[in-house]
Amino acid sequence: MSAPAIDTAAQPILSARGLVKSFGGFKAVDGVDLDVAPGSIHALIGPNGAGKSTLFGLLTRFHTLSAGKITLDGHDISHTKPAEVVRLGMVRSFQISAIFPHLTALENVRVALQRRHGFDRQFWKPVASLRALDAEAMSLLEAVGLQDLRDHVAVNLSYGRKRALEIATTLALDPKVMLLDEPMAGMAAADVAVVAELILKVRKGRTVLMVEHNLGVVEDLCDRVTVLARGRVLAEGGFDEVRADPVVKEAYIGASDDD
Amino acid sequence: MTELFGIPMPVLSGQILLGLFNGAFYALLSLGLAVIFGLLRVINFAHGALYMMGAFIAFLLGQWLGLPFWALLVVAPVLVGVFAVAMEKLLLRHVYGLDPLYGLLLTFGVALVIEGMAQYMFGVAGKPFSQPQALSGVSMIGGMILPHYRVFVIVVALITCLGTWALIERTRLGAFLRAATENRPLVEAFGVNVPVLLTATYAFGALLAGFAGVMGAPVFQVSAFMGSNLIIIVFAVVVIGGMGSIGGAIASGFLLGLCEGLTKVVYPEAANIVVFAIMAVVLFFRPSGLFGKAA
Amino acid sequence: MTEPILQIENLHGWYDESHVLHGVTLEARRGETVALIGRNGAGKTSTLRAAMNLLGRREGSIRVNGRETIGMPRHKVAYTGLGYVPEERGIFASLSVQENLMLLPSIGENGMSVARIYEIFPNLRERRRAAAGTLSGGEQQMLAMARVLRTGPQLLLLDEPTEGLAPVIVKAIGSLLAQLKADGMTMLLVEQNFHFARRLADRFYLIENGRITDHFDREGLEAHADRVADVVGV
Amino acid sequence: MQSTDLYIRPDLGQGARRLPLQALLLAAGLVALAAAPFLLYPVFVMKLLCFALFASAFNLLLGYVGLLSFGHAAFFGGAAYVTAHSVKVWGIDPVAGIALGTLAAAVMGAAMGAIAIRRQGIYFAMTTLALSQMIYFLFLRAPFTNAEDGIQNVPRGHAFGLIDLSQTLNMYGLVVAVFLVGMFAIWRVINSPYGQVLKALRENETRAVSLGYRADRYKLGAFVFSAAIAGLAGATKALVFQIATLTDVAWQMSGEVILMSLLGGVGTLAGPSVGAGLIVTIQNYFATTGFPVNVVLGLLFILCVLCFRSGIVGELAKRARR
Amino acid sequence: QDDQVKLLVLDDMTGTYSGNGGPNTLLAVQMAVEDFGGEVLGQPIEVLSADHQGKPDIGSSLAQRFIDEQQIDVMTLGGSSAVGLAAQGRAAEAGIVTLVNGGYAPNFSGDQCAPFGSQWAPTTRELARGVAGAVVNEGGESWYMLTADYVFGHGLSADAAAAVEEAGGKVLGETVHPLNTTDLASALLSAQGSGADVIGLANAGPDLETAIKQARDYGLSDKLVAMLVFTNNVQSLGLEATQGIRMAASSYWDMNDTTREWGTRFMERNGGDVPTMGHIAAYASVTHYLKAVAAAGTDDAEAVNAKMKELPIDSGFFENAKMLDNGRVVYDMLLVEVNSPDESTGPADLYEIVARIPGEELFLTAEESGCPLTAKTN
Ligand SMILES: Nc1ncnc2c1ncn2[C@@H]1O[C@H](COP(=O)(O)OP(=O)(O)OP(=O)(O)O)[C@@H](O)[C@H]1O
Ligand SMILES: Nc1ncnc2c1ncn2[C@@H]1O[C@H](COP(=O)(O)OP(=O)(O)OP(=O)(O)O)[C@@H](O)[C@H]1O
Ligand SMILES: CC(C)C[C@H](N)C(=O)O
Ligand SMILES: [Mg+2]
Ligand SMILES: [Mg+2]
Repeated sequence: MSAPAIDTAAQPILSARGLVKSFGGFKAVDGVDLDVAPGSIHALIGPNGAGKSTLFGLLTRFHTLSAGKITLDGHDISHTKPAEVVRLGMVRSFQISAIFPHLTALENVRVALQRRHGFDRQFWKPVASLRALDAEAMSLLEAVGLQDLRDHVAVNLSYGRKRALEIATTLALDPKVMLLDEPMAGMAAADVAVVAELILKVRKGRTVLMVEHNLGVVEDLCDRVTVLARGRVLAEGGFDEVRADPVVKEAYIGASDDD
Repeated sequence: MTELFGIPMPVLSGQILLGLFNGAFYALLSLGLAVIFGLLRVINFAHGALYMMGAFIAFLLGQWLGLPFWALLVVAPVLVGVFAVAMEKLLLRHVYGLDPLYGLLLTFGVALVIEGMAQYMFGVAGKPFSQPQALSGVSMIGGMILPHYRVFVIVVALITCLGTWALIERTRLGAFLRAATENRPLVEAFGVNVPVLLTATYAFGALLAGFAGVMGAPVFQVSAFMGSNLIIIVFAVVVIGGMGSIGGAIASGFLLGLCEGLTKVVYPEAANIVVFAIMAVVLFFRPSGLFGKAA
Repeated sequence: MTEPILQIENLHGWYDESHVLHGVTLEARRGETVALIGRNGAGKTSTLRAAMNLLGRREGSIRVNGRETIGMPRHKVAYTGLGYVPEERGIFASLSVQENLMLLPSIGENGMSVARIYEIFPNLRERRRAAAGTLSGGEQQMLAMARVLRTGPQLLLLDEPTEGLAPVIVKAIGSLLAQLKADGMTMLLVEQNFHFARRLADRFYLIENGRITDHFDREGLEAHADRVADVVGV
Repeated sequence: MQSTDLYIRPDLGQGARRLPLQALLLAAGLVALAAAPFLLYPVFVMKLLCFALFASAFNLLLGYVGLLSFGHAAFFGGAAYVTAHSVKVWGIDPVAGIALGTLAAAVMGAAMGAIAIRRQGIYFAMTTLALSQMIYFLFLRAPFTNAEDGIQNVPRGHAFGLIDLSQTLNMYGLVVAVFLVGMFAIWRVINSPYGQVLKALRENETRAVSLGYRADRYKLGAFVFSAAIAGLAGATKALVFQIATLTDVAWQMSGEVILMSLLGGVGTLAGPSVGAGLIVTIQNYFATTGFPVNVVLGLLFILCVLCFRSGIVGELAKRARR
Repeated sequence: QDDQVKLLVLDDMTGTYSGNGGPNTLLAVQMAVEDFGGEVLGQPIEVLSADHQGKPDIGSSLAQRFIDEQQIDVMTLGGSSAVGLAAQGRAAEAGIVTLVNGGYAPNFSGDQCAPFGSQWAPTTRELARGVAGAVVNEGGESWYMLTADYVFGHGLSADAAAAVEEAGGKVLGETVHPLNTTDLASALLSAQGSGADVIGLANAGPDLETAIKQARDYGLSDKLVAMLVFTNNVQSLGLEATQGIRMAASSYWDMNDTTREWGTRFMERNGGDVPTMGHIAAYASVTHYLKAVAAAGTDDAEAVNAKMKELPIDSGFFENAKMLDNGRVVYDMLLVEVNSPDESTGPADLYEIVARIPGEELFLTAEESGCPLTAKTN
C-alpha cells in the first residue's frame, strides 16, 4: 500500500527544537529537532536506549524539558500540563500497555469517549445515560477485533489484546496527533497485520508518530523515518533512504542477511 | 548570660537536647515502619502497640525477675520480636498480595486489641520504671542540664539507625529486601526464600519498636496508650521523610524532633501541631516527601 | 536419545477463577531448543509461569531433571536448574543494574562471569550504576537475559526475549542463544517473532486456548506451514 | 491495585435482574425506619442513623474512588462543633445550624483534600490521618470548643422555627429526613457518569491523565462531597445528643467508621449502614460492662480483614449472584 | 419513686482517672450498701455501674440512658469534672440525686449546681489554698504553673495563683499542656528557665505522675508543689519519688478508727489499693444518702435531698462535716505530707497528717458559691 503524497513543506503540525532531557548527569535526549508533517505517518526508530520513549515523554509533557521548545499546531506546549496537551489533540500510547484493569473492554473505551463528549462530570445523571456512547465504543472495539470481549474485564486479556484495547482507547479521543510507542510489540504477526490495517484506516485527518522496531511495519506504513541514537538524530528521510544509510545500518539494523 | 528568643541559652540548648531525644524515638519507630513497609507493603499500625509492649514486658520482667535494665534492653525487644513472628505467621501472612490497605487495617485491629488488653489488665495509670543507676546522674555543662540517660538514648538510637541503614542499603540481604519489595513472587521464583525474609523483616521492625519502648520506659510512664499517641506523629514523620526511604525516615525523625523541641520554646501551644503543619507544607511542595523518590 | 530435562504432562492452570491451561503436555530434552508458539492469549506465558510455580493454581505434572515441581515451594523450583526470563522483563526497577545482575542466587556451576556479560551487553556496563527502572525497554530485556545467565541454569525459559528490541539487538540475542545452544544449553522459547524462533528451535509446539494442538520438528515445518501461518501468521 | 481491591466489582449486566430485589429491600428499610422509634430506644436509633450516614459518606470515597481516608473524624466532629456552637451560642435555627456544619465540613474537606489528594493508597491514608490529627489539636486548643469539656447542653430548638425538636419524635423525623437525603445523594453520585470517571481514575490514574483527565480535580470533588456528607451526619448527631466533644474529632473515630464500612461491606450501598448498626449496638452493649470495647472492635477488624473482606452485605451479594 | 432504690455508679472505670476513682469507687459503694444491710424501705438496694471513660459525650448519654431505661434514683459521679458536669446536667433535668465524689471543679456546687446534687469532693479552691499559702510563707514566693488544659486544670491553676498572691507571692509564668501528656520535660525546663522558686502542678493523675518522674530526671524534684495527689499516684510513683510532698486532702484512711477499720476491709478486698479521698467520699456519701432515704421513708429525690441536708454527717469519714444548700459538703481539710520510705511503717502507710484546716476558713458559703439556686436574693 502506498501512502498518499504528503507535502512536507507544509507547516509542521508538531515540531520540536533542541529538546534536551537529562536524568541526573545522563542525557537521554540530547538536542533533538523534529518536524512532523500534518497527515503523515512518521516513524521514530533507533537502538534501544536511544531516547525514543523519553522523547515521547517530552512531547506529551510527561517529562519536564531540560531544554528546548515544542510547538503543537501553532501552540507552544513547552510548559503545558499533560492533560492540556491531550485536550489540544495529541495523545500517546504507552510501551507497557496502559488500561483500566478492572473495567470491561467496553468501559475502557467509553471512559475516553466520556471526556471527549463531555460526559465526564455529570454527577446528577444516571450511569445509563452513557449508553449513548456504546455504539461508538463498539465500533472502536470492532476496529481492533475485540468486539466479542466487550464485557471481559481488561486485566484478564492477554498482553497482545491489552495493547489492542489500548489503541482503541487512544483512538476514542479522535486525536489530531497520535504517538504510538511500539504498538506492535508483543503481538502475533497475524495481529500485527490487523493493527497495521487499523493504523492506516485511522490515519485519515490524523498525524501519527510511532516508535517501532518492526522494520517491516515501518516500511509499509511510514512516510518518513527519523533515526535516533544516543539521544541524537542520526538520520531522517524516507524509509529506503534511511535504510540505505550505512550509519543507520551499523547502529540499528545490523549486518543484513536473509529474509 | 546569653539569650535567644528571650530564653537563656542553657535552657534553649536543654530544649534542643530534648528535641533530639524525642527525635530519637521518632527515628527508631519510623525506621521500623519504613523497613516493614519496604518489604511487606504493610503500614504497621501496631507499631505503637509493640513499642508499648516492649516497655510493659520490660516493666513486668523487672518486677518478677528483677532483671537489670541492661538485660531488659535485650530481652524485652527480643520477646516483642518473637511475638511479631507469631503475628506475622498467623495474621499478616494472609494479607500479602492484597491491597496494602488491608495490612493497615489488620494491624490497626491488632493495635486496638493489644492496647485494649493492656488497659484492661494494667489500667491506664502510668507504671513507674526506674533508670539504670549508672545513667541516672545529671551533668551541668555551662548551666545546661545534661541528664546522662537522655544523652545515652540519643547516642544509642543514632547508632542503631545507622547500622540498620547500612544493612539495608549496602548488603546483598538488603538487595533481596528491596527486590522482593518490588516483585515478591518473582524473587521467590528466582530461588530466594521470601517467606522467611518477610517474617524476619517484620520481627526486626517490631524489635526496633520494642527496643524504643524499653528505652522510653524510664522517661515516659509505662502505660497502655504510651504508643498510640506517639504513632500518629511517627506516621507524619514517615510521610515527611518519604515512605520509600530508610535514610529519610531516620533523618526526618531527628529533624522533626528538633523542630518540635524548638517550637516548645518559642510557642508551646503549637508544639503538638508543628509536625503535622510541616507535613502539610512538605506534601504541598514535595508530594513524595523530602527524601522520597517520586512515586 | 537423551533423557528429557523438562516434562510437562497434562498441565492445568488457573488465575483465581479463570481456567487458562487445559492439559498442556510437552517436553524438552537435554541440549535441544523447543519453541512454544501461539496467538496472544493462547497460554504461552501461563505455561512458563506454571513451570516456575508462579501461577495461582496448577494441576498435572511438571518434572525437571526428573523431579516433580508441582507442590514444591516456589523458592525451591529454580534450584532444579531453571532460568526464567519473564514477559515484560520483570527486572527490579529500584535496584541498580549491577545489583540486578548479582541478585539471583547461583543455581549451577557453569554460570557466566559478569565480565563476559558486560562484553555481550555493552549498554549494561555503561549504565551499571543506574537504577534498572530507568533503563529503556530494550536495555531491560537484556538485563533480564543477562542476570539468569549468571546463575548457570540448565534450562532457560524465555518469554518473548526479542520483544521490543532493535533488529541489531535481536540479531545479537539470536547469536547469543545460538551460542548457548551450541554450548549445550536447553531452552524453552516463547516467541511471536517466528523468523527468530525458526532459526533456533529444533522442535515446535503449537498452543491454542491452553492446549497443545500440534507438535513437529524442523523437518515437519514445511508440512505444517499453513497451521503455523494461521496461528502466528507468516 | 490487583484483583483484591477494597471494593466489589460491579457485576456486569446483572443490575437489571437484581433491581426488584433491591426495590424490595428499600421498601423494607423504609418500613423499618417508620416502625423503629416505637420498638427501640429512639435516641439509639437516631445515633445509628447518624453513623450509618457517616459510614456511607466514608465508603463513597473508599469503595468508589479507592481512597481510604483515615481522617474523616475531622469532618464529622468538626461539623458537630460548628453546629453545636452556632445553635447554642448564636442561637440560629437548628436546621440552619446543620447546614452550617455541613458547609464547614465541606470547606475543611477542600483544604485537607487539596493536600492529601496528591498522594495515593497507603500514603493518602496516612496523610489524611496526620492532617486530621492536626485538626484535632486545633480543636483541642480552639477557645470555642472548650477542650475536654466540649460544647455541652446544646438546645435542640425548633426546626424552621416551628417543629419542636425537643419532642423525640420530631427530632427523629428530622434525622430520618437527613439520612434519606444524604443516602440518595451518595447513590446518585456513584451511579453517574462522574462516578464512572472516578472508577477509571482508581484503576489507572496515569492512563486517565493521558486521556486528558485532570485527575486531582475529580478526586478532590469526591473528597469534598464525602466530607460534606460526613459533616451532615456529625452535625445531626450533635443535635441529637446535644453535645459536641473531642471524641467526634479523634482519630479513633476515623477508625470506627472504617470498621463500620469494612464490616458491612465496602463498595456496597447498604453495607456501611449495616456495619454502623452492628458497631453502635456493640458499643451500646459494652458501654455498661467493664470490658474495653476496643478489644472487641479490634478483633472484628482482624476478623473482617482475614475472613470476610467483602463484608456482610458483600458476602450476601456474592451468594445472591452465584 | 417506687421506693426501690436504684443507684448508678457512673465513673471512669478504664480511662485516665480510673486510678483514683473507677472500680474501687464501685467497691466502696457496694461496701456502703452491704454495711447498710443491703436494703432500705424493705426493698433490696440495686447498684448499677457504668464506665464513662472520661468522655463527656459518653457520660452524658449513659446518664440519659440509665435515667430513661433503668429509672435510677441516684448516681455517684467521679472522674473528670468535664464528664461529671455533663452527667449532672442530665440528672438535674430528670430530678435525680447526684453524689459527686470525684469531681473537683467548683462548678458542681457553683454555677452549674443541681437541685438534688451534692459535692463531697473538695474543689480546686480548697486544694489550692490548703497548700499554696503555706508554701509561700515558707519562702517559695515565685511560682510557675504546669496546667492541664481543661476545667479542672485551669480552675486549680487560677485558685492557686489567687492563693499565692494573697500570701504575697507571685506567679511568673504558666505552661498549659493537654490532658495525658507523656513529655513534660520541656515544660519543666521552661519553668526552670523562668527562675521561679516553685513549680506548681495544676494537673492530676497520669500527668501529675509524669511531671514528678521527669522533674526528678532533671533534679528539679524539690521545686515541685503538687496540689492534688491521690494515694494511688503515690503508690504507683513510690515513696522514694514522692516523699515530702505536702497537699490538702478531705480525708485519709489512717485518720481515725472508723476510717482505719473501713480502710483495712477495703484494702483486703481490692488487694491493697489504698483508698483515695474519692473512694472514701463515695462510701460516706452513699451511706448518708441511704440514711436519708430511710429517714424520709421514700426515695423521692426532693424529700431525700432535704433529709440529707437536715441529718448530721457523723459517719466519721469527714470531720465536722455538714451539707450546705447548694449541695456543697463542708468539712475540715487535712494537710498531709507523704512519708519517706523509712518513716513509712507499711505499704499502706503513705501520709503523715500535719495539720487540720477548719472548713469554714476554706469553703465558700452557699451564697458565695455562685449557685443560681442559692444566690443571694437581695
Ligand atoms: N527516568 C529515567 N532516569 C534515568 N535514565 C533514564 C530514565 N528514563 C530513561 N532513561 C535512560 O534514557 C535512555 C533512553 O531511554 P528510552 O526509554 O527513551 O529508550 P528507547 O529509545 O525508548 O529504547 P527502547 O526502544 O528500548 O524502548 C536509556 O538509556 C535509559 O536508561
Ligand atoms: N493475571 C491474569 N488473570 C486472569 N487471567 C489472565 C491473567 N493473565 C493472563 N490471563 C489469561 O490467560 C490466558 C493466557 O494468557 P497468556 O499471557 O498465557 O497468553 P500468551 O500466550 O502469553 O499471550 P501473549 O502472546 O499476548 O503474551 C489469556 O486468555 C489471558 O486472558
Ligand atoms: C479525678 C481527679 C483527677 C480530678 C478530675 N481531673 C476533675 O476534673 O475533677
Ligand atoms: Mg522505549
Ligand atoms: Mg505472553
